[in-house]
Amino acid sequence: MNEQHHIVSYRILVGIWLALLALTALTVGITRLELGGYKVLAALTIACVKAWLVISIFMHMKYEGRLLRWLLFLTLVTLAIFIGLTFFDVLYR
Amino acid sequence: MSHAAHKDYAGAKLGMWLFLFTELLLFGGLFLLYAVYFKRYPHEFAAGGKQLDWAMGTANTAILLTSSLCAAIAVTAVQRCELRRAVWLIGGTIFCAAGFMVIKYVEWSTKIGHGIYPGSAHLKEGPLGESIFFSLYFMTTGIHGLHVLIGGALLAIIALKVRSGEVTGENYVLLENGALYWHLVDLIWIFIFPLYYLIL
Amino acid sequence: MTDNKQPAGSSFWNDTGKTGITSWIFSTDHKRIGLLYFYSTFGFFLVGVLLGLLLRIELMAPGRTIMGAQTYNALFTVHGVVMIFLFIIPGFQGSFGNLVMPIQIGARDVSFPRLNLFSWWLYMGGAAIILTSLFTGGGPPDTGWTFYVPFSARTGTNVSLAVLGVFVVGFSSILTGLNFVTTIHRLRAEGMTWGRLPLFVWSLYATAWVQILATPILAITLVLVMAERLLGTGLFDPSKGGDPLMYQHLFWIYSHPAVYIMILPAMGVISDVIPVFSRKPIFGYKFIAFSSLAIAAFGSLVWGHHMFVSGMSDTAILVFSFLTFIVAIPSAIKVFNWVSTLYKGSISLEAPMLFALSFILLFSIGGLSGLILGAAATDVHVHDTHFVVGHFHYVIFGGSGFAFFAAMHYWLPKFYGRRYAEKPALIAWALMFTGFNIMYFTMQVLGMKGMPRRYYDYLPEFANLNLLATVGSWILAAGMVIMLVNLFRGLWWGVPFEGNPWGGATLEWSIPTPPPTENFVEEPTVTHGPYDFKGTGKP
Amino acid sequence: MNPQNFITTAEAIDPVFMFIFGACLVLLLGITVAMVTFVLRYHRSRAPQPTSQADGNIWLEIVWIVLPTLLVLAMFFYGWKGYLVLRTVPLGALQVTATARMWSWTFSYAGGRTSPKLYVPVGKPVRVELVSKDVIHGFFLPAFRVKRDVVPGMNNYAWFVATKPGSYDLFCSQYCGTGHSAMITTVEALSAKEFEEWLEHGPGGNEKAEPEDGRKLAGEKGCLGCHSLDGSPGVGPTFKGLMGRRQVVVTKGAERSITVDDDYLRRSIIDPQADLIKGFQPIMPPFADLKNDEIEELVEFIKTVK
Ligand code: HEA
Ligand code: HEA
Ligand code: HEC
Ligand code: CUA
Ligand SMILES: [Cu+2]
Repeated sequence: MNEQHHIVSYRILVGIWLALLALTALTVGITRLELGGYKVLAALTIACVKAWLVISIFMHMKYEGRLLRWLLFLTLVTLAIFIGLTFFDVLYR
Repeated sequence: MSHAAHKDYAGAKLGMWLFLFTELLLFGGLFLLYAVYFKRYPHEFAAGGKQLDWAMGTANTAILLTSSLCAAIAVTAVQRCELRRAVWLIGGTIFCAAGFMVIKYVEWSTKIGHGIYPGSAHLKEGPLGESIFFSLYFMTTGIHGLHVLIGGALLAIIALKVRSGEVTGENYVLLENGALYWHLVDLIWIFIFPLYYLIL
Repeated sequence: MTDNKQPAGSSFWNDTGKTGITSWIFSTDHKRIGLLYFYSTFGFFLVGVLLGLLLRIELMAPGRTIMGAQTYNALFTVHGVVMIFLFIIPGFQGSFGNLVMPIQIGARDVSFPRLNLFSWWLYMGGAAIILTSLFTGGGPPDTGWTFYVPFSARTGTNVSLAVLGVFVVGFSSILTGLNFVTTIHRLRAEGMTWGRLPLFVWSLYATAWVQILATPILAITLVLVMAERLLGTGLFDPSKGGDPLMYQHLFWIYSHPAVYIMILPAMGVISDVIPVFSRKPIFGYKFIAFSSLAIAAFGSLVWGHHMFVSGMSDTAILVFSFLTFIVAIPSAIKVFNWVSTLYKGSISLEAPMLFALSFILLFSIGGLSGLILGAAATDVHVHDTHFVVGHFHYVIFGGSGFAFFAAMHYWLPKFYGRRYAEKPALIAWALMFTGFNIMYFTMQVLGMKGMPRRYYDYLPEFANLNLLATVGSWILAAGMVIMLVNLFRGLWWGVPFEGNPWGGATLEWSIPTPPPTENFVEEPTVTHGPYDFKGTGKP
Repeated sequence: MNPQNFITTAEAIDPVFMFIFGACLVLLLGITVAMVTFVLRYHRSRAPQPTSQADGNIWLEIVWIVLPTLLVLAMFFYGWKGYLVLRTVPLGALQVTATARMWSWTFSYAGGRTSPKLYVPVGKPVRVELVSKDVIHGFFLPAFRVKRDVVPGMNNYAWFVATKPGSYDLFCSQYCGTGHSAMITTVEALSAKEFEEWLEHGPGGNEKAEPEDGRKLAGEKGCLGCHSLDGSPGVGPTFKGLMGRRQVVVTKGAERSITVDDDYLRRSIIDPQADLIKGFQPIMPPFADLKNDEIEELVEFIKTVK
């Protein structure tokens, strides 16, 4: 099929790495503060951003076709549904 | 559509991604349990999390991120036909993996030394939620650790193949898939780290 | 599997010059792997069926008939585990999926032939572990195929090993699934658009997605059960803060979608067989194809209907009951379209068609009884009774099982180049159909009257019906023995089967019988749909 | 039929059964008739060639998607409505606690009375709290269409009302091990007066078993499900002549020979996995929740079986 592969430059990779380290530091910092429940939210949001960076650049998802992106989306939706429907039990028991 | 199965580059990558999806769901089951029990025992989970060493956790996060970087650069290097550099970079990844496992080992053994392990007498006396927290912690990090070992072994094999010329600038899907697997291991840790070490 | 029994001429049986046993068990040819899967899964089917027969004999009369309580418990556990994990889940994908799917899409093989072989080995490894668990440690597991905690965490029988075996088999199922998805995406021949895929391929595609997305949850659940037993993690143990219902959630998150792993390929077979024997294009191709995907998707949302009386929250029961009814719709679409395909066709009642038509009836009975189970009020009464046992034998055995038999009569001659005799096949079918209904319909009545399942002994008031059900099982058994003897005698020594006797329009009928290793001499270009019978068929 | 101002569980559930069965029957008949007609009418002997090549009809598809959807939604709705009745206990219900263990039931009443059978007054709703001592059991009353799992660590309940005096089956519906099928007892519905009498001092077992009545205890706790008293083989070794017998047991994987004495009996009851009798499967559940005097009673009783 499409045989031209995108090559990600070293500069971008290192840049992403630095960003990931910075985000890690940020998570640690934020969770040292007393934020109560928001801490969970903040920590998970940052984790999602980090995950997104890894997937799109390190794992080249940004340069893949639509199919893979859709399938990844499908997987995540499936997992979310599994967790979500279980919570209909857990929350209302 | 290509008919030659062994040269189907996109097919090989699709297969790998599908496999990664199954891994995501495998850990998804553990995260599901985490969510449920966190909802039930928020305070015990917070107390449990405080007993984990966040400095070690942070160090391990940094190490894994670095290993991921090495793996990603190795792919670029191979694409640019810089094979020797790629081998070195994979070596770097494996080195980081070893570092990760050493820190993990230290963490686990101190915990076990303190009498904290699934089914231990110490946990039986404590609150229920704490025992659940640590059981989940050991199961999750244990299975994750297993993945680190498998990923490391996989990458070692691939490094040998790069050296022997089986993986080249034209035919590097093996390395790319190995790196994908490694990134997944990193990805899982990105969530394990805040959930177990940092939350509350 | 000796080649000299095959018709002269070269085919995948002999055209590579390799015919020894190692050329089979290390072969990466999808047809050989398919036959390996067929013989291994079908072998386990026979084991399971014998156990089922023993169960029925024990239930023939109240009290101890031929075995004690513990033996009975072990037997139905092993019966369930063997049937579900070693026969019906790997069976369709592994045997007929492997045999015909690559040919139907015009491919030389699957995307990852070596992985395919590895899946079979994993399957055999898992099966070996499960078999080992029967004879070592504390003896065969006695938990039921559902392995519910806390019982499975405390029983002294060899649950850990059995669970490990199921884990390995599950891994094999995942690999098959991802192999098939990749194959169907990547290896379709020129002109084989999504709209021209045979419906069997569509159903395999949907099934493969269920395997990929649901099986990992089973894997982690089984690991946790092992940890519970070996390490005392207590994640499902209330005395350690765990929640036994979470086990049930995780188990059914996999195991409900798994029932669609069992039925979807069966529906695919039916969708392929019915048009061929009616000589008429399938009615509502798009709707049938789409409903396979819909079943796979909605089927992942309804697992809670196995837990209506467990103490799950009422809100969850509301949601799961609702979703359960939604998932019945795509099945209804399929049934209506199949029946409409018959209208104004030219129907020939050969063995594959008879099995396919009886599939529709038996699956409808089973599926409609599923509606009783899906409604919260009625499920409470019949949950964990023989009504449920009747329900799932109707859908699994009457559905998937009969479709498996249809596939055996339809496709195996293609791969052997010889065929069975028609008349004994019809007699066998009639006996099986009769015995089947006598046995399982009676079991549903028993359930309505309140006889709980997994009971080795029962009150005298259930005695007559149980005896009737047991007699039904013998009629079924008689039919099955005739069917198997006739089929396999035919495959090895029967009259030659060449060309396209059924008049199928899918690609597997366009290549020599039995197919050569390479499948296609040159890469095919597909110009018409899978049910376009014009220009094909018998004179 | 029922004078009270609530509907009974059976009255709530049965119409749902009728409705769904009825609808299913119609559908099944329709499909069968259509299939058989088509097969006969268009059999190749009568229709050598297909007379149509139709491959779909969007209107038909819409009809048979929409109509079944409406139908199943109705089923869902009735099913849910009926289920709500099972969950709403009428006011003034009698409280009983059902304790399930492998493999017996014990019912305890507010006054402290316990019984292996569930005695209830006719016409009065009964709310049963479900408590499990070990694994998951199921509380199943087919006559009242009531079922609820008995899950350790969870507070499940069920309610029902007996409208006629009589004896009704009570099953354990959730698989719980060897004695699962023996874990059955009955609901005894008595008239209000008889019930009061029974609650005070009627037949049918009393809370504090008579000291020498270890046999009854052995029955209640389910021992006799596995151990016979007359030497006949069972799931576990017979109690007959057990005391003083020389026995080969497996302790932590090593075989050794012991003589059965009081201590050994006690240990065997509390922690049966500690010494396993050769030739038997390690399936006896630990009875660690027995009270001390109950254990003594059982031991005394086993000694008397000669
Ligand atoms: C091949 C396997 C298979 C299939 C296909 C199904 C299909 C369905 N099943 Fe079944 N089920 C099992 C295998 C299967 N099941 C097993 C193994 C168990 C027991 C597990 C255990 O506990 O051991 C079980 C248990 C089970 C339960 C739990 C019972 C209990 O324990 O209390 C429920 C409850 O909702 C249920 C519902 C359904 C429904 C609604 C469908 C639907 O998908 C059915 C859809 C089909 C139809 C509806 C019929 C065809 C359509 C028509 C004839 C047209 C007209 C229809 C309408 C107008 C709707 N099943
Ligand atoms: C694919 C799935 C499948 C199939 C095909 C069957 C087939 C049969 N099952 Fe199945 N059964 C299950 C899956 C299946 N079962 C599952 C999942 C359970 C739940 C287990 C649990 O509770 O955990 C169960 C439980 C179950 C029970 C309930 C046990 C209980 O709750 O107490 C009973 C009881 O009657 C039973 C009976 C039978 C019988 C008589 C057959 C028969 O169909 C058998 C009839 C056929 C024959 C008898 C054929 C004889 C032919 C031969 C022997 C061939 C030999 C000849 C040659 C080699 C040439 N099964
Ligand atoms: C599952 C059925 C089962 C039940 C119920 C059961 N047991 Fe047992 N019992 C066994 C088995 C099997 C053995 C032998 C293996 C072992 O020691 O665990 C055994 C062993 C024993 C022994 C040792 C016997 C010997 O030969 O040395 C004693 C004493 C005993 N049980 C007492 C009891 C008492 C008292 C109860 C009821 C409170 C009871 N059992 C309930 C199955 C059961
Ligand atoms: Cu208690 Cu089944
Ligand atoms: Cu289900």
